[in-house]
Order: sequence, then C-alpha cells, then structure tokens
Amino acid sequence: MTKLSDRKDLHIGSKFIIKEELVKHGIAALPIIIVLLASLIIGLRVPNFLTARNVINILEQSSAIGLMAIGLSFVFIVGGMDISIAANMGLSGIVGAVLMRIGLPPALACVVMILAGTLIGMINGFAVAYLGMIPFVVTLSMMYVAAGASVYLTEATSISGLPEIFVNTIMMRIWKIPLPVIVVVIFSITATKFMRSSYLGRWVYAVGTNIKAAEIAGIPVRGVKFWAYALAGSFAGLTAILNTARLASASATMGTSVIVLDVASSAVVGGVSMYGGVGTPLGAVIGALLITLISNSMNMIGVSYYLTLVVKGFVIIAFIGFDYWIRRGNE
Amino acid sequence: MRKNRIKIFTGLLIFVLVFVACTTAAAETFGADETVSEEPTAKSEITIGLSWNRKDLQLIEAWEDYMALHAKALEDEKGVTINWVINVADGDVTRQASNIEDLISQGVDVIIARAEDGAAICASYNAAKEAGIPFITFDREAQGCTVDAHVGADSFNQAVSAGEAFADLLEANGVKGKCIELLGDLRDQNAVNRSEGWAKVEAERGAWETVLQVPTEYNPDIFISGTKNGFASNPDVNCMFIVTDAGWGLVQNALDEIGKLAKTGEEGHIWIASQDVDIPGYQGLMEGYMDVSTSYDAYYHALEVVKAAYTLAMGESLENNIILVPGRVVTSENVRDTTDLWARDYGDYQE
Amino acid sequence: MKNTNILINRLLKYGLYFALLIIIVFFAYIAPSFITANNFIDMLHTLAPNLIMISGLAFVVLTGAIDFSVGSIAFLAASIGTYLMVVQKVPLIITLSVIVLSAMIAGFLNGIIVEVIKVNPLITTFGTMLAYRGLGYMIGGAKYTPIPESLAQLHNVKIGFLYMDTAVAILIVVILYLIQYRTVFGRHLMAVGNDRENARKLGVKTSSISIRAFVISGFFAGFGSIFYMIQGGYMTPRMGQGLEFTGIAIVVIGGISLFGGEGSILGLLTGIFTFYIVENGLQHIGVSPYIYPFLRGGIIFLAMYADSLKTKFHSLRKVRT
Amino acid sequence: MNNSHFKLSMQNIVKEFPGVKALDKVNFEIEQGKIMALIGANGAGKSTLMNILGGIHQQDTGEILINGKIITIKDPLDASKKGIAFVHQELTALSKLRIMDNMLINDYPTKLGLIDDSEAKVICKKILKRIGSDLAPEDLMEDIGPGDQQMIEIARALVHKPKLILFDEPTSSLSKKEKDNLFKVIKKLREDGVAVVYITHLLDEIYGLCDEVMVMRNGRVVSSGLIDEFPKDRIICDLSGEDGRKKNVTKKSFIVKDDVVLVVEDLNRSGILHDINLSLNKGEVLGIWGLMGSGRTELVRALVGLDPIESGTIYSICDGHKKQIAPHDLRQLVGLVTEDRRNEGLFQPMTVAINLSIANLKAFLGKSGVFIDRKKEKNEVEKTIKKLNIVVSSQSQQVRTLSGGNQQKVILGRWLQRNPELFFLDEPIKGIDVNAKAEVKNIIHELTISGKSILIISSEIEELLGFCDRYLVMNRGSITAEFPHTATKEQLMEASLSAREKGIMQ
Repeated sequence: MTKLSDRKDLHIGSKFIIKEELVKHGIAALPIIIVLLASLIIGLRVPNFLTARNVINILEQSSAIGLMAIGLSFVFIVGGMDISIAANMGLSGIVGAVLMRIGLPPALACVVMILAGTLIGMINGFAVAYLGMIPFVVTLSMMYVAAGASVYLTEATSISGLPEIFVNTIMMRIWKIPLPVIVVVIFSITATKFMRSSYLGRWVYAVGTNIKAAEIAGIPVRGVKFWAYALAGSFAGLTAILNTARLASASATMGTSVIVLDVASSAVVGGVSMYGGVGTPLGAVIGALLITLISNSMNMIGVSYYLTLVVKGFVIIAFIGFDYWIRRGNE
Repeated sequence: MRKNRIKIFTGLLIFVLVFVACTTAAAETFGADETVSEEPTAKSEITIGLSWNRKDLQLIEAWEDYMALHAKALEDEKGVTINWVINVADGDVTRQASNIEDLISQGVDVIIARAEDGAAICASYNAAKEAGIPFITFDREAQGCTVDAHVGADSFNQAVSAGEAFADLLEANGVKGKCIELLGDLRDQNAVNRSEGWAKVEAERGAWETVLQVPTEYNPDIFISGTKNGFASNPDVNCMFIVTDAGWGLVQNALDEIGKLAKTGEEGHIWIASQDVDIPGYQGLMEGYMDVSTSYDAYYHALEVVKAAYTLAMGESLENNIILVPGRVVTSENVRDTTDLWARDYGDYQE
Repeated sequence: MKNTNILINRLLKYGLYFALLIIIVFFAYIAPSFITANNFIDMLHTLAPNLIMISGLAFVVLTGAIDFSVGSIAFLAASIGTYLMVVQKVPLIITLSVIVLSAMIAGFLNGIIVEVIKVNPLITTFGTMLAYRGLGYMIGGAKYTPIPESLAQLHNVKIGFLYMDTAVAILIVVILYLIQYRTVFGRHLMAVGNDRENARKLGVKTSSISIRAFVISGFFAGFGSIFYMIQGGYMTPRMGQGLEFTGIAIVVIGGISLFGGEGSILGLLTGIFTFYIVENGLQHIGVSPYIYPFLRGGIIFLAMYADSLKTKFHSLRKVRT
Repeated sequence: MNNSHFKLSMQNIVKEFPGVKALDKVNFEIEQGKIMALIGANGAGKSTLMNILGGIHQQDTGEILINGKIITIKDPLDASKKGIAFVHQELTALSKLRIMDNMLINDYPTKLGLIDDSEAKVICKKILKRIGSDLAPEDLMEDIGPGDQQMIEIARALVHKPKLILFDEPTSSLSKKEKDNLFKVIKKLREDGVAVVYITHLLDEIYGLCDEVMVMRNGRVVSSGLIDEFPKDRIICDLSGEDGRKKNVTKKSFIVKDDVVLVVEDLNRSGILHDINLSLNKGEVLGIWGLMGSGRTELVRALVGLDPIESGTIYSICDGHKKQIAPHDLRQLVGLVTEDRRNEGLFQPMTVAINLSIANLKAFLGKSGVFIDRKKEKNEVEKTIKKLNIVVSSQSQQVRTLSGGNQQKVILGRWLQRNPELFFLDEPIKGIDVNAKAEVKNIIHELTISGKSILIISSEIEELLGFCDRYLVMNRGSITAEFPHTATKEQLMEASLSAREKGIMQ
C-alpha cells in the first residue's frame, strides 16, 4: 500500500492544486487545448476534416468511449480499476437486444440494459468492497465471464432486427446534433458537478485519497467503493444502449477487450489518476475525444493502418509523459 | 505561477508538434495526397472508400493489392483516375462503424466494406444511403438489409463443393470417413456457413461422420491441441475438415508428432479437406498431404468488386447486385495447373 | 495465532491445487482419453511457447507493475526474425540472436518509459502493445510465412519423453526460480514489489531493478516467439494476440499477487496448467463450443477468487495488534 | 580509520528548503564512546541535521569532518560506507520478506553469484544476539510485532559495523521491556566505542542513558553540554523558548458526580483485550495510562469497530435511557483522533478546507440535499480556523504543508464541526511542539466545559497529570487500576508496574 500511496502523493500533490484551479474553470484544460490545437493544425492539412459533418462525426464516435470513460472515472477516483467495463457493455447490450427481439418494449429494454450493467458493476463492487478482492483481478475475471456469457447467449451470431423506433429515437438528431453526443455532454457535466460538489462526490475523492483516514472520519468506505463500481456498471449499460442503437444490432464482438484500454487511457489522458483521488468525469470525456481524434485524423489523412497503431500508441504515451512533466514543473 | 504557464505553454507546443509531426510524416510516407479525395465533381476521377474490419491476414493484403491492380487496368481502359481511401477497424464493430462514417465525411464516391459483423454493417449502410453513397459489402454479407451490391465468395456453397469433392474422393477410395472438424471463430459468419455447408454434404452423402468439433477461434495452439486431442479421444479417426488451410501448417506438425502424417496413397494417410488454399494450404496440396480445398479466389473477388464499385460510382446500376465468386475445387492433383492462386503469388513456397 | 494464520494460508494455497485435481478427475471421468500420458505431454507441448513468453512477465508483476505488451513484443521480434531469415536469408544463429535482442530492446523501452518518463505501466504497455504490433506488421506484413526447414524440423525433437520446447520452458522456469530466490537481483525484485518506497530507503536501486524486469520480460517474449514459430512451422500474423490479458490472468492464477512482492515463479506452472487443462478437457468431452469461453471465464474467476482470499487474508493480518 | 579515535564534527551547516531555513549555521560534534541526546520540538531541524549525516539531504554550506578530514556524503549507501548508520523513526520494513532479507538486503553473502543463505543466517544470528534478540532470521517480517521490527531496523544498522549510529526516536513503537533492552544495547555499543546520536521527544529517556545533550530550536542550536548540567525544566524551557511549565494546562474544576454517557462491559479480543469494563461520564476527561503495548490504542480501535471484538457490549446512555450500540454505530457518535496522524488522520494532498469539513459534509447541504453549499462550508471552515487559530495561508492550502501542531488542530477542528458528544483522543499531543500541546489541551478543556466527554490516551504521563478527572491504568490488555484526579505520577507508574507483575503472575 505504501508503494501506491507514495506514488500517489507524487501524482496527486501538485495535480490537486491544478485541480483546484480547474475546478474554477470547470474543465481539464490541458487535453482540451491540445484537442483544439491538434484538430486545427490537422484541419489545415486535411480537407473534410473540419467540416461540420466530420466534427459531429468525431463527437458521435467519442460518445461511446466517453460514456464508459465517465463510468471508469468514478472507479479510478475511488482508487480502483475496472477492466470488465467493455465486456459488461457488450453483455448488457446483448441482453437488451435479445429482450427486444422477443418483444419487450424498447423503453423497458433500455432500462434492462442499464440494470444489467449496474448489476455486473455491483458484483464487481461487492467483490472489491466487501470481499476485499483486488480490483484488477475481480474485473479481469469478470471480463472473461461476461465475454463468455455474451458468446454463449448469442451463439456468436449477432442479434439484429431491433425495433425501428428504438434505433431512430436513440440516433435522433436535434439541430443536427446526435442524441448520444447530447447525452454525453449532459452526463459529463452533471457527473462532474456531482463529484465536485455533492457530499457523496467528496466522499469518493476522500476514499480514493486516503482510505484509512476516510474510515476514521466516519465515511462509509465500503459503501462508497461499492457504489462507485455500480455506477461504472450503469454507465456501461448506458453505453450499451448507444452502441446497440448505433449498430442496430448487438453481438459478442461489441465489447472486445481492446476497447477497455482505449477507455482507460481516455480517462488517464483526461487527467484522472489511476491511483485515486484526482480528476473529473468531464476530463475523462475530453480524454476520450482526444483518443478518438487520433484514430479519426489518421483515417482522414489516410495513414496506413499499421502506422496508425504505432502513432496512436506513442501519442498516448507521449501525452501522459508530457502531462507528468508539467505537473512536476508545478511542484 | 507565470513560470508554470510558460512551461505549460511550451510543453503544449512541443507535444502538438510531436503529434502533428507524426501524422504529417505518416501522411507523406503513405501518400496522403493520393488517398485524400477532393469533392467529387468531374466523374473523370472517382474515389473508392475501403473499410477493412481487420488487417492481420495476408489474404486481405492480397485483396487490397489485386484491387489496386484491377483498378489500374480499369483506369487505362476507361481513362479515369481511381483514388483509394482505406481504413481498418481492428476487429472492433463500433470502430468499423466510425471508420465508415469517416469515409462518408470524406465524400468518397462508393464504399466497399468487409464487415466485422454482418448485422451491424447495416447501420453503416443506412448512413451511407442517407449521404447518397453506394455501398458494397465485400466477402462478408450483410444480414437484415440489402446493400447496393455484395461481392464475395459463397462460403456456404464453397464448403459444399469441397464437401462434394471430398465425398467423391472417399467413395472412390472406398473409405468410410470418421472426421474431426476444426471450426473457425464462431463469431465469424463465414466460419459458421462453412461448417453448415460441410454438415449438409455429410447429411446428404453420408460419406463420413463428424465425430468431434473443435472451435479453434483461429487460435494456433488450438489447431494443434485440437487435432491431437481429437485423435487421442478417437483413435480411429481417418479424416479431417479444417475450416481454413491457413492453419494447415499447425495441423501438419500435430499429425507429424502423433505419427499420423502421410501423403495421399501412403499407408495411414489422413484424408484432409479444407478451405481457402491459403499459403500453408497451397503448400499442403503441393506436397500431397492435403486432398481437397476450395480456392478462395482473392484475384476474382477483387476484380468483381472493383468492377462493381466503378459502375456504382459512375451512377450506373448493376444488372445483378449479388456477385458470388464460386470457389474452385483444388485437389492435390490439379493444384499445379490452377491459375491465379493468390497463395502462389504471395507465399514464399519452398519445394 | 500465528500458527492458525499459517494453517489457513496453507489451506488457501492448496485450495487451488485441490480445485485443479477435481477438474482433472471430472474430465478424466467423462473422457478417459483425457487422462492419458500422451495427452498431457501434448498439452505441455502446446502450452510451452506461451509459458516461455509470459515467464518474464511474471518478473514484471513481481515488481508490482504490469506488462500488456508481451504478445506484441513477441510478434515484433518474430516479424523481424522472419524478415531476416526468410527474405534476407540471414544465417539462423544471427537471426535468432537478433530476435532476442530486439525483444530486449522493446522491453527496455517499456522500462525507460515507466521509470524515467514516469508513465503508469498499464498505459505505457498498452501504448507499446499497439505500437510494437504496428511495427511488426510494417516489417513483415501479415502473412503466414513458413520458416526455414532447418528451424521448422525442430518441432518434434524430443528430450526424453518431453518435447524440446516443453523441456526448455521447464528449464527456464527453474532458472527464473533460482534467480528469484537465490540471487541479489531476485531479492531486490521482491523488495521493490513488496514496498517500493522502503526498498528505496534501504538503498535498493528501484528504478534499475524494474527496468531490468521489463527487459527480462521482453527477452522471454522474444525467446518464446522462436518456439512459437517452430511449433507452428509458420510465422503467423496473430501471434501473441490476446496474450495481454491471458498472460496476466495466468500469472495471477499462479498465485503471483498483482500488488507485487508475493508469489513464486513456480506458480506459473500451476497457472498455465489450470488455464490449458480446461481448454483441453473441454475438447475431450466435446461440449457445445459456444460454452467454452463462459466456462473458461468461470474457472478463471474461481481461481482468481481463491488467490484474492489469500491476499485479503494477508491484509487482514496487517490489522495492527 | 578503524584503529584511529573516531570523531565527527559538522561546522556551520546551513540547509534551506523552499520557504524555510531548516538549519542555520549549526555546529555539532560527537566522538566515539559517547551518547548524545538531540532534542528539539518538531521543525527544530534535528531530523534535517541527521538526514544530512545520513546522506538523505546535502547541506547547502558548511562541512562535515571525520577525524579532521573533510568528507562529503552523497547518499545513504555512501554514508554507511563512511561508517554512519541511521535508524529511522518510521519502520522501513519489507513485510513480505524474511528478517534476514530485511537485514542484509544490500550485503548478501554470495557464493558463485548465488546467495549463501546458511552464511546469511549465521551473520544475522550473530547480530541479533548482540542486541539480545532471539528472533529467527528466516521468519517473515510481517509475522513479528512492530517492536521486533524496530529491533530489526537497529540490527540492520549494525551490519556495517558503524562508527556512528543515529537513532531517530527509536522507542516510539517499543514496549517497556524492549525499550530497556534497547538502552542496554545502546550502552553496550558505547562500550564498543561507537558514537551514538539519540533523537527523542521523551525527556525521561535521556537521563541515565545519554552523556551529552544538544537542544535545537528553529534550526539553531540553543544549548548543549553534559547531561548533568541539564535538569528537565531547563531543557523544557530551552525547547519552548519560554518556561514550559506555565504552559502546562491543568483543569480548574474536577467533576465527581457520575452522569454516565457510555458503558463498556466485558469487552474481549483474544490476546489483546481482556474483560474491559469502563464507563464514561458527561463532561469528564478520562485518562487511560499504560505503557507501550498495554492495549490502550487497541481498546479505542475496538470500541469504534476499527478492530474486531469477540465479545462484550457497549451501551450509550442519552437522556436517561440506556441502549446497546454496535461499535460501527458508535463510530458515528465519536470524534476519533488516532495515533497515526499522517496515515489515518489527514487527506494529505487535499486542502485544509476539505480536511476540515469532510466529517460534517451533511451539515452544509443546500436545498437539493445532495450538493454542498460552498458558502456555508467556507464560513464554517473559516470559523473553525479562527477558533483554533490554525496557521494557514488560505483555506485551499494543502494540509500536508502544515506543521504537526496545525495538522492535529485540523483533525480536532473536523470533529468540533461535527460536534459529537464523545471524543476518543489517542495521543492527541504526541510529536507536536510545546505551544501546540498547550493549545490542544486548552481546546480539550473547553470541550469538557461544554459538557463533552473525553477519553484520552497519552504516553507522556506528565501531560495527563492534573488534566484528567479519572485515570484508568491498562496493562496487557486489561484495566488494572482506577484513580481519581488526585492521582500522582508515582501512583500511576507504580500501578502500571505492579500490574505488570500481576500480569505475569496470571
């Protein structure tokens, strides 16, 4: 534990000062500036990049990862880890889709998806908070179980032919802005507000910063942990709704394990520390935007897929390293 | 504090420069200017958007090259320039949806997509339709919607034809087959079709019975362990159906290690039917260890899809919008004189 | 008090073996062919390359870090290797050493990023996981390249009743075990994993230790990739895919705690054995293929749960007395 | 230099940290065969000085001489090469490794590259014997108690056969027995011609142990000389810069009428707590006195459910009727200050404001019932800061940048805001400077006046004297004696000691 907490100090310390500033400005400024600058410069080089369509495109593409990143940010801030979030999303989506196919009204199916996600989140939360299992281990194995269940339920075929109304409503555009984007914006802002200025949010930060002290200070530590995971689960469920609607189908391939790492790096890029106690959901979403931006710009430029992998990998690392460099500068 | 601001700012610049440098370098080395399209005004130039679901197979490389090849030919013939915009979804359904959206926003004239998920691709198709861009599914069919065109191998019938040939072979040699079937990735509709085609012939002809199915998920060590365990649990097995002969090398070693590896006509030969005539399969056929496989004719797939893409891009319509390239049955006898096998062009075949 | 602690520990420790035994008996009961010596020898044969690939990973985990990039390193190294020996026709010995060397460099890069640039290991190795795979493709394309006969023929060389690669894998595990428990480096490794800050205070060069761990991880990834190719006879484009998670799962099932500083390299054997025995057993009893992943997941979950009980028990004991 | 007469001196050492001048022209000298007590309040600079010797920091100016030769100390390893060993206050244990690993982590005996365990065992056994410890080198560190772990720290220091050993409050986690043993060891080291620097807060310890004293304050040496010239009260006033005794707060009125608010019956936790029975009255300060390891801290932790209990019942009495209450629920009613301020009290990286309000957030909720009304919070925090005069630059200062005293006040302030009826204070004045001590005790005093009930633990017996309404003496996990407020130091001491014998007889 010492090991973690020490590195945590090293992480949070000045970061927290930054946070205090950002709390005033309300966002994780760094990634957003980079997003803007980068997209500007790429925009100059590549036609069709800064077109309204593509911008909306990027927003829409980042919405799924963004939502999951919000969920994951709760877990990160409480000092945990959730590898299963993508698999969870896949499974919830499949459950919902199956139910829609057998004639459950879409509205209910959506509720079920969220519930399913939450339930899996709760199992994680229970194992971590009350059984004292290691988060990474719990969620890693949960990932296997969920992914396995997905294959089993779908017999590996994809479930399509979902009700038109479901797809259309979710993918509805309001003044050209896709509903998912709006949803993400709303959730990221409310979640951030909730984390920063509700007492529950404070508790989450406190537990993530120093769990012992939190316990002494009379905070229901276990409950806080539990609900952080549950919340992450419900966001996975929410994402499931978006994805099933976007693909007008659900399949076991929806929650491939690579996505998790995308989500995790979004959160971290967005300034959410894996060691707990630092960062905001909004930051995580902006991180997701940055990650999406990388793939999208690569596509627009027409870089070969192989090189895209290389660039993406190193850009993520470069960003985190650079972020750390600045924080160290602050100390 | 000011000091920090400056530091942040400089750092920011550095980072963005790095970022852009990467992309720029990328763009230069990989000919961004060719691939990036202008808005299609004159039809003297068309841009084809190509969305791969993944790119970790040589076959896909082959497809891509053949497409370019045929496109060139077409350019000379019709006097148009054909640009390509290509992206890869890395086996992730949602990312493929995103990628195709990217293609749409780049305003390509036609989209070719190898679907990661047959059902999910429909959403992308609808998006393309809204934008008025013709949409072709390649190799993997869309489920639940009819796209503007589909070009691909007929994975079901391919399996059937291989099965038929295999049945003939067994009957000719008076063998009653007991077979192990190595399945593919069950999330891959093609793999499932192949298995079903195989099952169909088994039911109709009764030339063999499948005693064990092993899902390999295309995972190499399962090709090996699956084979070995199969023979361990059923010693009297005398034939195998391998979902794709890309895995033949593994099976070959496995057989070798349990002393079951023998060429056709030799004592204790295991009768092998497979699909694709991939590089290892080509080798297997040439060496006479494998008996039957149906060629997966990348060359013709590419030819057909480019033709279709061109026609649709030109705003004309196809007379037949489902183009299935029949696989050619390749046996250890006729393999040498079968033409246009991509495995021959791409493999480093070693006698 | 202390004795009961130890007792409970033992129980938890051997719980996994017990579970393993039950699984084996179960499969043996359903499918007699499962319990044959040949089957086990073959299983050991198939799992050997992966075992070699992740044996180094165990060291990284012991320092309390994580390495997702093992699979990609293996792939990158192998791509370079095949390019050299197949396309350039470079002599085998040189090629093999290049493979191993490049893998070590890749690992070293991970270490540098983690320890010098101070990027969280998880993110670092995720990034490099993508990057290395990309590089691999750029070098070798994505083809099934047959490797030279001189190398390929080694695939069914046997040492005693074991296949060569199995023997090598076991040898490696034993050597690593010696390194872990009988060398200063090994002890420092455990120290770093156990409590990085205190280790530093005691004058252990923590950074260099964990960098070396990453290098070792890279080394064995590369080394394993050679046996992987030998076994398949081909360089396959999907080499090492999915190893980022399965690798860690195996290590954890082997009782090596993700908090670091706890567990023995020998655990790797149990871990990978559990992992493969399920796969193998299911193949023997031939159930509906679709349920494989689910069962596999379930087993992994149970195994990991057992491990966590152990860790939890330790933390319980830390309640101040 | 082994045969020569070892003599180390530091001259005009200056060390600045951002903002503070930690050391200002400090001169320091020690020679072999001497034990020097280094005394000073927190932030007086004694640790910094020793850290420079230990190679953890480097001085800005000034030089270090060994036997007249100027030397530089690059890092801890370098220090130990030069014969300087450092026994840190906080344990640097590697819990999952064996004792021998903890001792020899940098000096394993090897045979052809492989560690020679048997040889290592022999070495460790020898050293452990020398400090009179019978621990087995192959035991796991996490299986031995904190006291033993402290002993291992010392054993580790001896591996290099040092000429100079720095002890930084080594007794903070030792039981009486271990402490005596440690002193024996130190004296023996002196005979072996080792020089010892002994940093401590507990003045009692230095008499009879040390030969010389050096008192520091605010980065300067106030006074130094032979121990005989330093009676306790002189040291105290040197420490505090004024006459410390005046500061020593004593209660004016003592309550005797019992108006019970908390009753504990037959509390048990095997091996740690035995049949604890106690009651706490309204507005009283109940002092729990006991030697290290007597179970006083464990008692408090058990009461509030931080440690498990096997049997026993707790009743809380509010306005007349008595109802049973579970430890976890009790925690919600108690203002709890634990011994380990750094790890269990504070959210180090967070702001003072957050640290102050964390326990009481629900009081600041706006109409929504979920969100915090920042204005309300700010005012409340401001009030508390004023009331306890916590020295901070702003509410959003990181709490970890505060001095020990102020940190302690923050924790107390947290509970003052929550304003519970009961306070359990474990070592509330440990390791904070004299003035802060006085202030904290004043706060406690005011609490009792406003009718709060306080259960206080302190290892510094004088601090309790004249401050508590009642005393309970604990030993070996059971309460062995009770005294009224008139109790004298001798009585308490005597009780705890005789209790010890009784304990042994049981």
